[in-house]
Parts: sequence; C-alpha cells; structure tokens
Amino acid sequence: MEDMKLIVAPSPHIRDTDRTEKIMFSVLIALLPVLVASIYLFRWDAVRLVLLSAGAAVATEAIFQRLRNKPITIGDGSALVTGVLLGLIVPPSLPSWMIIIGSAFAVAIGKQVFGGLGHNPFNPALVGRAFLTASFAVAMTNWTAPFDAISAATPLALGAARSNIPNLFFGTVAGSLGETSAVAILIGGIYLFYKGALDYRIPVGILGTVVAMSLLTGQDPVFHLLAGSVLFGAVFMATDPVTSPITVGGRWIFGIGIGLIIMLIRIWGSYPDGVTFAILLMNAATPLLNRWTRPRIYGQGVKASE
Amino acid sequence: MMNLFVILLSALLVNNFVLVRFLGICPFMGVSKQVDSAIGMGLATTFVMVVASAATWLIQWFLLEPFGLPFLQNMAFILVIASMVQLVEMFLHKTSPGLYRAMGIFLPLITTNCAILGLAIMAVQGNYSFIETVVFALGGGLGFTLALILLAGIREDLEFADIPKPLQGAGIAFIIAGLLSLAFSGFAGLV
Amino acid sequence: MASLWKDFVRGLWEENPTFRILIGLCPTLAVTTSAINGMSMGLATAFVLICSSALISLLKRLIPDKVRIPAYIIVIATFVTIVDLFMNAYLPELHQVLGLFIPLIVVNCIVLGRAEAFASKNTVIASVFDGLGMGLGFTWALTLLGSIREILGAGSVFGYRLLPEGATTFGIMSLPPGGFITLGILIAVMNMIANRQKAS
Amino acid sequence: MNTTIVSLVSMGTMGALFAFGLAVASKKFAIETDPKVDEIEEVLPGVNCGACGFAGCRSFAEGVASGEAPVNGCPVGGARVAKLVAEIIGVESDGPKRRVAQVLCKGGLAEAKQRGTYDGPQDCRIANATQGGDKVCSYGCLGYGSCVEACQFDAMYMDENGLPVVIEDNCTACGKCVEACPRDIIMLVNEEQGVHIRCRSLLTGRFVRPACSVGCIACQRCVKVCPTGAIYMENNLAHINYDKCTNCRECVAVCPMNTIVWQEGKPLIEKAVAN
Amino acid sequence: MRRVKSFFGGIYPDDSKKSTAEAPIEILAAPPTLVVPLLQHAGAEATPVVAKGDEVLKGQLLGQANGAVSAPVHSPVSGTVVAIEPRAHACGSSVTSIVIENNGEDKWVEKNSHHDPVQLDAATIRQRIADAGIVGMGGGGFPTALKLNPPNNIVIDYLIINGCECEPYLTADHRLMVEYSEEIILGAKLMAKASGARKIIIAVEDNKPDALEALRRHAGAIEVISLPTKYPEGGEKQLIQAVTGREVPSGGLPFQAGAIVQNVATAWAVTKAVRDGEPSISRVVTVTGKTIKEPKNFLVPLGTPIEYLVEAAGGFNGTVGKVVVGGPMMGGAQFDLSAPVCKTVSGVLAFIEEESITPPVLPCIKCARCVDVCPANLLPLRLEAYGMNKMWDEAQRYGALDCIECGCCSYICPSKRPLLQYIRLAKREIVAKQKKPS
Repeated sequence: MEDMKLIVAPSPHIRDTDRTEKIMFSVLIALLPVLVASIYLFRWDAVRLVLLSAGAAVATEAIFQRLRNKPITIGDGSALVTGVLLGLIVPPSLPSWMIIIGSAFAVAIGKQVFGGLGHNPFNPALVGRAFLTASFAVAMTNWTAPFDAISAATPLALGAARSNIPNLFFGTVAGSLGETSAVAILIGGIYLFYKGALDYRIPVGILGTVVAMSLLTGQDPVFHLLAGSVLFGAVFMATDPVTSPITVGGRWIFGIGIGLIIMLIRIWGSYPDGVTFAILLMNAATPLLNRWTRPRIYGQGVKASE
Repeated sequence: MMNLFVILLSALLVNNFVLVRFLGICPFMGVSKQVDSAIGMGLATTFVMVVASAATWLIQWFLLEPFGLPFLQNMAFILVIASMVQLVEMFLHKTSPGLYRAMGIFLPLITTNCAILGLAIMAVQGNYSFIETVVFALGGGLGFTLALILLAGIREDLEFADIPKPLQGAGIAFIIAGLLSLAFSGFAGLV
Repeated sequence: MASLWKDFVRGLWEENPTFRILIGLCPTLAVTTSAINGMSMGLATAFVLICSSALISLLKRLIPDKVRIPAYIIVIATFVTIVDLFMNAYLPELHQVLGLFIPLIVVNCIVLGRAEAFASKNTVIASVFDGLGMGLGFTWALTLLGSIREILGAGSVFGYRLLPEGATTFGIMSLPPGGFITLGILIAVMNMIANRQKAS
Repeated sequence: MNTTIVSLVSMGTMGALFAFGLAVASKKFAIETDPKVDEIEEVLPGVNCGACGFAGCRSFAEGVASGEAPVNGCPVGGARVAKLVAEIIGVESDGPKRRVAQVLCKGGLAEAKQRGTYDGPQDCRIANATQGGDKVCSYGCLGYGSCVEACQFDAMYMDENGLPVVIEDNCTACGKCVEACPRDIIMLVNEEQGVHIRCRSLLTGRFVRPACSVGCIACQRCVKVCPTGAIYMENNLAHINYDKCTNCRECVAVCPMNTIVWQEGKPLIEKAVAN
Repeated sequence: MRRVKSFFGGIYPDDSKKSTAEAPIEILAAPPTLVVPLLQHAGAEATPVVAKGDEVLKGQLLGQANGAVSAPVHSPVSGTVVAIEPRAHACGSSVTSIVIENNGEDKWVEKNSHHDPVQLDAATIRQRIADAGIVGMGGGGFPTALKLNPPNNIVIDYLIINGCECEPYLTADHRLMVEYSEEIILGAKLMAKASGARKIIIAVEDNKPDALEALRRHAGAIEVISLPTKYPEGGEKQLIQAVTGREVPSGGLPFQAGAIVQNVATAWAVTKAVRDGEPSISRVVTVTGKTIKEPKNFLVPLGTPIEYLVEAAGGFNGTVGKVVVGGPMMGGAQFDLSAPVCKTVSGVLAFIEEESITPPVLPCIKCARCVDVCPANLLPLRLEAYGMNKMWDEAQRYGALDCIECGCCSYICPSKRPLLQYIRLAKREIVAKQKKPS
C-alpha cells in the first residue's frame, strides 16, 4: 500500500451520467421525426437544406475557432443542432447559397462573437432565420405545397376558415420544412421531455397563452396552435437552455411573454407569424427575468421561533 | 384616446427611438454596462423628455410660429433643453438627495442626448397637439429605457464571456444592439 | 507646420471619432444607408466643426469660463442652422433624406467636444486644422460605412450599380440592424488594425 | 429687417431669462461638494457625452475622486486631460526603491515529492483546502498558478517545473500575487536584493528531507558563514534580513540543499552595517 | 399517517447500497497500534491528560475538553501510550494524536452504568453525554451535550432523530437501526429528556423498510416516519423543512426553528454512555466501493487506521483511484491511508480509477439543473462564476453563505463544472473578509 498514488479532488465524488454532449444528441434524436416528416413532405429540398445548413454551421464554428486559435469544439454538437434547426425553419424553395449564408451568420454573429457555447444571448438558429427574413424577404416567403414545388399560401395566410385541422396536424400544408407537421414535433417534444432535456414550463406557457389569447380575441385556438411555427418554436427554440431563464418563475414569464407577443404580431402586426421575433425578444429579456425572479433562498426572511 | 395609445405604442416599440430611429446612441452605448444605472438613466431621460417636449411645444407654438421665426428652432430648443436639464438637476440635488443619486447624476448626460432634441423637433414636424406631444415623449422615453435595460442586462450577463478581443466593449454592444433591433423589427406594422 | 499636420491627421485615424473614440454615433448609423448620404452628412458636420472651432478659438478670450458651454452651443447652433437652411435651399433632396439629423449636429458630441478640448485652448489656425482632420475623419468613416451598406444592401455604390437591377441583395443592410452590426464589425476591424500597429 | 430685430430680441430675452434663472437657482440650490471633484470636473471637456461609461463629466469626476474610474478614462480628453487629472489626484509614486515579487519556494515538480494526484479545479486556494494539495510538503508552492492568474501586468509565468517565475521588469509590486497565494510564499523585496532563501518549511530536517530535495533543513551553515549577520534561524527555517544582506553570496556557496539562490545580474550592495 | 412535506430541490443518485445493506455489523478486533486524534469534533482540540509511557485502560480519559465547544477523547483499548505527536488525520492536515500500543487485554475502566437511565434528570443526562465525549456522528461532529442545551428561553418542539442516511454507499446507520433499534429509541428518549423537547420524531428514508420496521417495533409512542428517498434528505436544515415545514433562519441554528436534529448513531452512543457507562470509543463504519473485495459494515474502535479497515474487508481488488472517507457527496478524498477512524467517520469508499477522474469541463449552457436541485434555493451557476472571478461581494449578495455544501449542483451539472468547489472558495473568502475588520 506504500507506493499507491491516490487521486484526490474536492467533493462531490460522484457525478450524474448526463452530459452536455448527450443533451445535444437527444435534441438531434428528437428532431428525427421532424426530419423524416419534412423529407416525406418536401423530398429533396429538405435533404438539401438541412445538410447544407448543418454543414455550413459546423464549418463556420470550426473556422471561427481556428482563426481565434481556440480549441475547436464542434464535437459538442451545439453547432450541428443550430444548423439542423435552421435548416428546418426555412421555406423548401430557399436557394442553397442563402441557407449557407444564413447558417454561417447564425453561428458567427449569433453565437461565436459572444464567446461560443453558453454565452450567446439570442437563439442562434432564430438569429439566422431573422437575418434571412430581413435580408431576403421574397425568398423567405415563397412557400410551396408539399409533395410538389407549386407555390402555395401558408395556413396563416389562408386563415382559419380555409384551413383543414387534420392537414395541419399531419403537416400536409405549405410552410417551413420542419414546422408543418404537428404530430412529428409532438413526438420529438415528448421524447425530449422524457429525456429531461426540456422544461415543460416554457412550452406550456407559450401554448397556454396562445390558446387563451385566441379565445379572448374570438379566434380558433386549435388553428393558432397548429399553424405556423408556434409548436416548433415552443418545443425546440424557446426551450434552448442557453437563451432561456434559469429560474422557475422566469421560465413561466418567458413562456407567457412569447405567447403574448406571438398573438400580438399575428393579430395586429404586419408579419403573418411572429414566433421568431417573439422568442428573440424574450431572449433579450432573459437576463432581466433572471435578475428579477431570483427564488427566495432557504431560511432568508424567516423569523426565529420563540 | 385610441390615437394617443397608437402614438405611445409607436414610439415605444414599433419606432423605438434607439433601435429603429438611432436616436440617443451615445448614452445607449455608454450607460448600458449595468442594469441599475441603465434604469436610472432611462427614467431620468424619460422625465426630461416629457418636460422638455412640453416646454419646446410651448416655445414653438407661442413664440416661434407667431413671430415667424421657425429658423430659430434649433437654437431656441437647445437653449430650453440645456437650461431645463440644469434646473432640474439643481432642484433634485437640493431637494431630494436620494432621487438625485438614483436619477440626477444622469441628467448632465441628457443635454447632449440627441433623442431629446430629436423628439422635440419630431413632435413639431408631426403637428402634435400638446397632449399628443407629452404622450409621444413618454413613449419615446420608455422605449429608450426599454432598449437600454435590455442591452444592459445582456451586457451584464456577458461579463464572464470569452468575447474576441477586438469586439470587446463597443463592438459587441453594437452587435447586440443590431440583434435587438432585428428582434424589434417584428413589431413592424403593429400600429 | 509639422504640428499643424499632426493636428490634422490625428482625427483621421489615431483619434478617429467614429472608430476609435466612439462619439457622434447617432448620425453615423442613421444616415449611412448609402455612401452619398454618409459622405454628405460627414461633410455637413465637418463644415460646422471647422467653422465653430475657428469662431470659438477666436472668441476664447471673450467667453467667460462659467458660461462657456452654453456659449459654445449657441455658436454651434448658429452654424447648424446655416447648414440646414443652405441645404434646404440648394440640395432639397439630400435635405429630405438627412432630415432630422441635420439639426441634430448641434448635439453631436464631436463638435462640442473639439470646441472644449481643442479650440478653446489653441490658435485659430490649429483649430481649423484640427476641425478639418476630425471632420474628414468623421466623413471617411461615414462614407466607408455607407459604401459597405449600399454595396451589400442595394448592389450599388454612390448610386453606381454594381449588380444588375433586381438582383437579390442583403436587404438587412439597409435596415437598422444592418447598420448596428456593420458598425460593430467595423469597430472590431479597426481595433485589430490599431492593435497590429501598436504591436509592430 | 423686422425679423432680425424680433429674433434678436426674442433670443436675447430668452437667453437672459434662462441665464438669470440659472444664476438664481445655482445660488438657491447651492450644495457642498468635494473640492477635488470640482477641480477634476474643471479640467474635463465637459461635453457630458458618456463615452467614459459614467453619467456625465461630473459623475466621472466623482468616480475618479473615489477611485472607481481610471484617471485616463476620458476618451474625449485624451492624454492631456489624463495627465491633468492625475496631477489633481496625485497618483502615488513608487518611492525611492523599486520592489519586486520574489517566490520563496524552489520545490517544483522535480524537487518536491508528490503524495498522490490532485484532480480538482486548478486553483491554488481550492487545492490547498482539499487535503492540502498533492505535495508532501505543506509549506511549499502548490503549483496551480493562482499568482500568475492574479497578475495583471504579465509579470509572472509558470515554468516547466511547475513553479511561478517573476519577470522583474514588468513587476509593479502591486501585491496581487502575494494576496492570491494561500501558502504565503511570495514576498515583495527591494529590487537590488539578489540572494534569497527559497523555502518556507517550518519542519525539521527529518521531515523536510523526504518531502523535498531543496528544502531548508535548518543546518545553520548559512547563519555561521554570513559576514554581516543577515541570516537567522526561526522555527527551523533560515530567514534573510534584507536590511543587512550585501549580496556577498557566501551563504549560497555553503547551502547543502541549494535552497539559497543567487540571481544573476544583481549588484553588490554597500551597506552600513551596525556591527 | 401524517402528510410528509419536502424540501426544495434535491437529487436522486444511484444509492449503491446493495452490497452492504444486508451485511450484519461485524465487530472488528482492535489493531496492535491505534492513533487517537485529540480533534475528532467541531471546536477546540482536547488537552491531553496522559503522557508518553503511561499505561491506559479501555475507556480511560486521554484528553479533556478544552473550552466550551470541545469534547473529551477516551482510550479505545487498554495499552501503553507510545507517542503524542502530529499524525495524519482524515481532514488532510496533521493533528496532535495519542498513539497507543494495544496490550490485547481489553481491560475496562470502572463503568458508571444505570439500569433505568430515563429516571435521571436532564442535567445529569447532559453531563454524562458530555463526559462520554459524544459528538454528532453523522459527520458534523458538534458536541452533542451542547446541542441538547439550547439558550434558556427557547422551547424545543421537535427532537428529530435522523436515520435518513441519504448519502449513497453508506449503510452504517441503516444496519445500526436494524440491529440496535432498542438502543436508538432509548437514546432518543434520553436526549428528549435532556433537551426538554416536546415531541420525538424518528425520520428514515423509505429505501430502508427493514429499519423502519425494526424501529417501529420498539418505538411505542414515538413517531417513526418514512421520508422519500432523496439526497440531501438527511441534511439538518432539509430534514427540519421536510418534517416540520419550518425553515432555519438564514445564518441561524436549528433551535431557532424549535428543532434539534440528532443522528441515529449519536442516539446509540448516548444509550451506551448513559445506560452502560461506556464513552464514545467505537462506531459503525461502512467499507465499500468497487475495489473493496468484501464490502462490510464494521463496529470499530476509534483510532483504527483506515488501511487496517481496508485489510479487514479483504483488501483492494485491482487499481484504486480514490479513497473517500465519509459519503461520496460530502466526504473527503485521502492521500494517506494511515489516517485513523474518528468519531465522524461513517464510511470508507474505494473507487476505481475511471470513477475517480474528474471529467472534462465544458462551458455552462445555463440549463439551470443546478438551480432546480439546489436545496438552499441558490443560483449555483452564478455563484460559481463569481467565485471563479473573485467577485466575493457579488457572491455574498447572491447568498453564498447559505450554501450547505451538499454538492447537488456539481453532481447534476451536465457540463461537469466545479460549481460547489468554487462556491466553497467564495464562502471561505467571504468569511475571511468578514473576520478581518473586527
């Protein structure tokens, strides 16, 4: 026992088996049903856009870190997640060069300039989408019907009266690649929840507020839940841990705030769908929410009993 | 009533003074490092905006217009604003040290805040009534405050982030402002 | 002579108001949707800067210390009004575009800053050179920013088309977010250049 | 003509009114302030642009006076203003003799015996609180570079042997490294001193030898050989009284453990030793 | 059945107790040489009352309490004092210890036993507990008699006997509850009498049904409650919250919430002392882990070196990475296995190398799992950043001093960040700073 070199480190000495890479990987797995649905609905366009987007995101991250002489961390999967997410929230007809630029912008300006994983104030994929929308307004609103590439209007443009709820549920409507099929998104969301990688408060807050606002303003709540990016945003975008609040109260306010802004823009704004902007705006408010919803510390404000 | 609400919302969100109209960028960059000072600065600015726009409205419609002197607008307005700010500052300093510490220390910075002068001129150009002018100033000031504390919150959070050296400070602040502005563009067409 | 040259070039790079000192930023962003707008705004500011610097330098002994700032503001406001009226009369289109930001030169920190930091303590000639340097420094910065935004946002520069009409461009560059982000990146680039200069 | 007169009169009246109002107000609302703040404000540009990050020039002046703001924090004023501000504040001078940090431990990876592997956060204070780090010696350098991290002047680095090295040209004797070290092995010493006892162990030779090949074993040889009486023993450790040390290096030659070192390039010092 | 409340946060680690939960306590014979540290408790080191060369009997006083917060130590065997010198201690630094050579005769000093100790008055019970050198055996090591004697005007509503043993791997308390439930119940009654507590509650996690059953068999009127298995259920403040719904005020002590918490092992020791007249010279220790050949629970004399304990459990099986004294969440890793078992050591765990190496650290992704599990309701990720960047004032403002160092945050972090490690650093620096001016 004399020459034994023991390892010493401060407690705790056991760690949970979950790792950040695993969380990123579960997000990718949760996106599989969405990916399958989008490939089924939009064929090669889905494959093309997701692959290009993911490739550009990973390459941008690697190049950026290379230029800064920092260790290249594409192995953590976060850039891949950003790329795949962005690929799934653009119209099927988007030209290839645009998705590459959008994806590079998302990773470079949305994430890497802030110091990489964990520091970006805004969801990088949504930064990419907002950038594309602001830059290429025409291409970003050129929707095509599933199965063939004929131009078609999105359900939000058609309105509740002219939309068919089952079609919305299964996704056989015009829209962004991954956002049309509610059923695929729900499967992914349930998987994420089961994996513990999703905090239910945020999606519940968003969807609940959307329903409440629809009812208050006399609109069809089911239509508002299924149409546009609400479900995809609530499940995959708003729940991004880096850009959502760390406190329980903050997460509720975050979700409700997103729901409110979505409906505000949908009903009164000039954009048909406000999910991207709503989430980005609440991302911006996240530091303030964290600051103002700090939980009461155990024993603080408690009086000694007599 | 609806009209006033539209003016308020427009100045607050849709045509946010800082993020859409680029007014008051200097203090927006300068005083957005900490949330606490951002709140003080924002509220002080809002207060001065309301007071100054009311005063300039009076000057414009009771002095400059009747005497045919609109070309003196710049000079008259800046004089009013500068004196106003100084008066308010001295008043606060003497009467309410607490409020002065929270708000007053930002007052000198406001004289050269182009948002104040810009707002006064815009109110005149928009032919707003007195009440409309005050509401417009309130919306503009709160919009400024909102943008300021959002930026300050984000910048405070980035305190420990490994930001590339050349971007540290103003560079990253502008990029955040750009992304904020991008997010605010979602409000377009709201009113 | 050498010192005048130094006064002149200082504003161009070392103490460039836009990229190095970061003052006078409101017009920098608002009017730089195109190169020509940026340049016009820069020149208008430069004119006010030179004139007010000269006048303040001339009057520096007459103005009592206590009220110097209000006095400077009045001087500046006078020249701004002149520019405003002049542009309105002879360049109405440009005046329309630059709009609100012409009167706002009054509260541009560069003008007041140079008045206080330089003109009030130096000779008229030196002040003119300083104003010229600062003004041109401001102008080239705005022109650069305007050019970049115009090229990427509209596919042209100084109105000269680089891309065919109707070609897809980055619409965001003409919008406020594009202005903020471009300036942020430009500041970073300038910092990099400055650091490299310092290192060598 | 009429317009000119009207404008002259109106602007004049306005100016006069405001001037009068402000004058009265400044009397009425006069308030006691720190004269230093006023002085600093006086030399500042007074543009209130906020580029310094403070709420205006006065606020910046208060910041400088209270030490929160750097004297060169005004970008508009530039170097000239910075100098004036510094004069008002009276930035401390370093005194006649420059001091530099000295690391008083020689037990790096090669010399000090390890008793295991420390695998926690690479921070000396955390390692020290976790069973006292992985070296057998509980007095020596822990080797995780908290002092280097604390140095803001690039005046320290960790060498390959896991010990901190001071770049004396860059050292400002700010004392940050001294504060950061949980083992108290860094000391500020006059720059001219070139002989140092690089050990802090208070154990007797019996315990020092198995722990470290360059530790002080309290053999007293240096004490005996020192011609100026600058070395003394206390708690099993040799100490140098730098007031008496003349850099003669007699002790360096006799130290059996090579604990005492001589830094090349330091001068011999003439000292009036009261003996 | 009372409705069991819960505490904030908490984690559900794999309890790893299988290998020893069913293993009966084995009485370990004393080794030839024992090292009795004079500091086995919170407070001041005891003052030795024997000298080198003295013959001592089992149970004889070796060091007496030094000041108000301190405890005496006694000889675990009969034999000869061969040295009084600094020796390795499980806390990492050297502590003055009395080294005794065992003569193997096991000769006791005269025991001051009592056939019906419940008849004794409160002060006498407290005195006997103090004289026996009993300290909190759950790990805190605070002198028990002191804890049972709160300031005069305070009424204690609850005496909570802590049988949670929420730390993974450890089964010492578990086996003690199964095999010595009668002694634990008696100890609880004695402590209730000593402290004037109105109500006794014995709290056990629901993963130990056999312990619950054994205790209930002897409990009589005493309430034995089952709590959900969750770490740190046995943390003093968390247990009070779970059992009574009350919170201990920030910076305060449990009696300010009208409660006293005592470990089951302490209750057992109290019975041994007051009924049998035997001072605190032995305790139950779990020896387990992947590299221990035959994991066991031992009743060992205090002062037995850890390496002797490991040998008794069959020795190591393959390469050892880390040896931890105490539980895996709050215990300390050891460099030197010659350190002895003392009053607060409840387990010896030996990990294989893969389990011992700290995994690579990734950037914080603000997933806030640390916030969700923190039983003190802190924001560990913030505190870590403040600790790393030496912002002690900010850390204090964010409640660093309310951290109970349970380690839930570091355990749960998917980026494997050293959260608790830096919070502890901040706590130490804040305390050091507070002490400086006064």
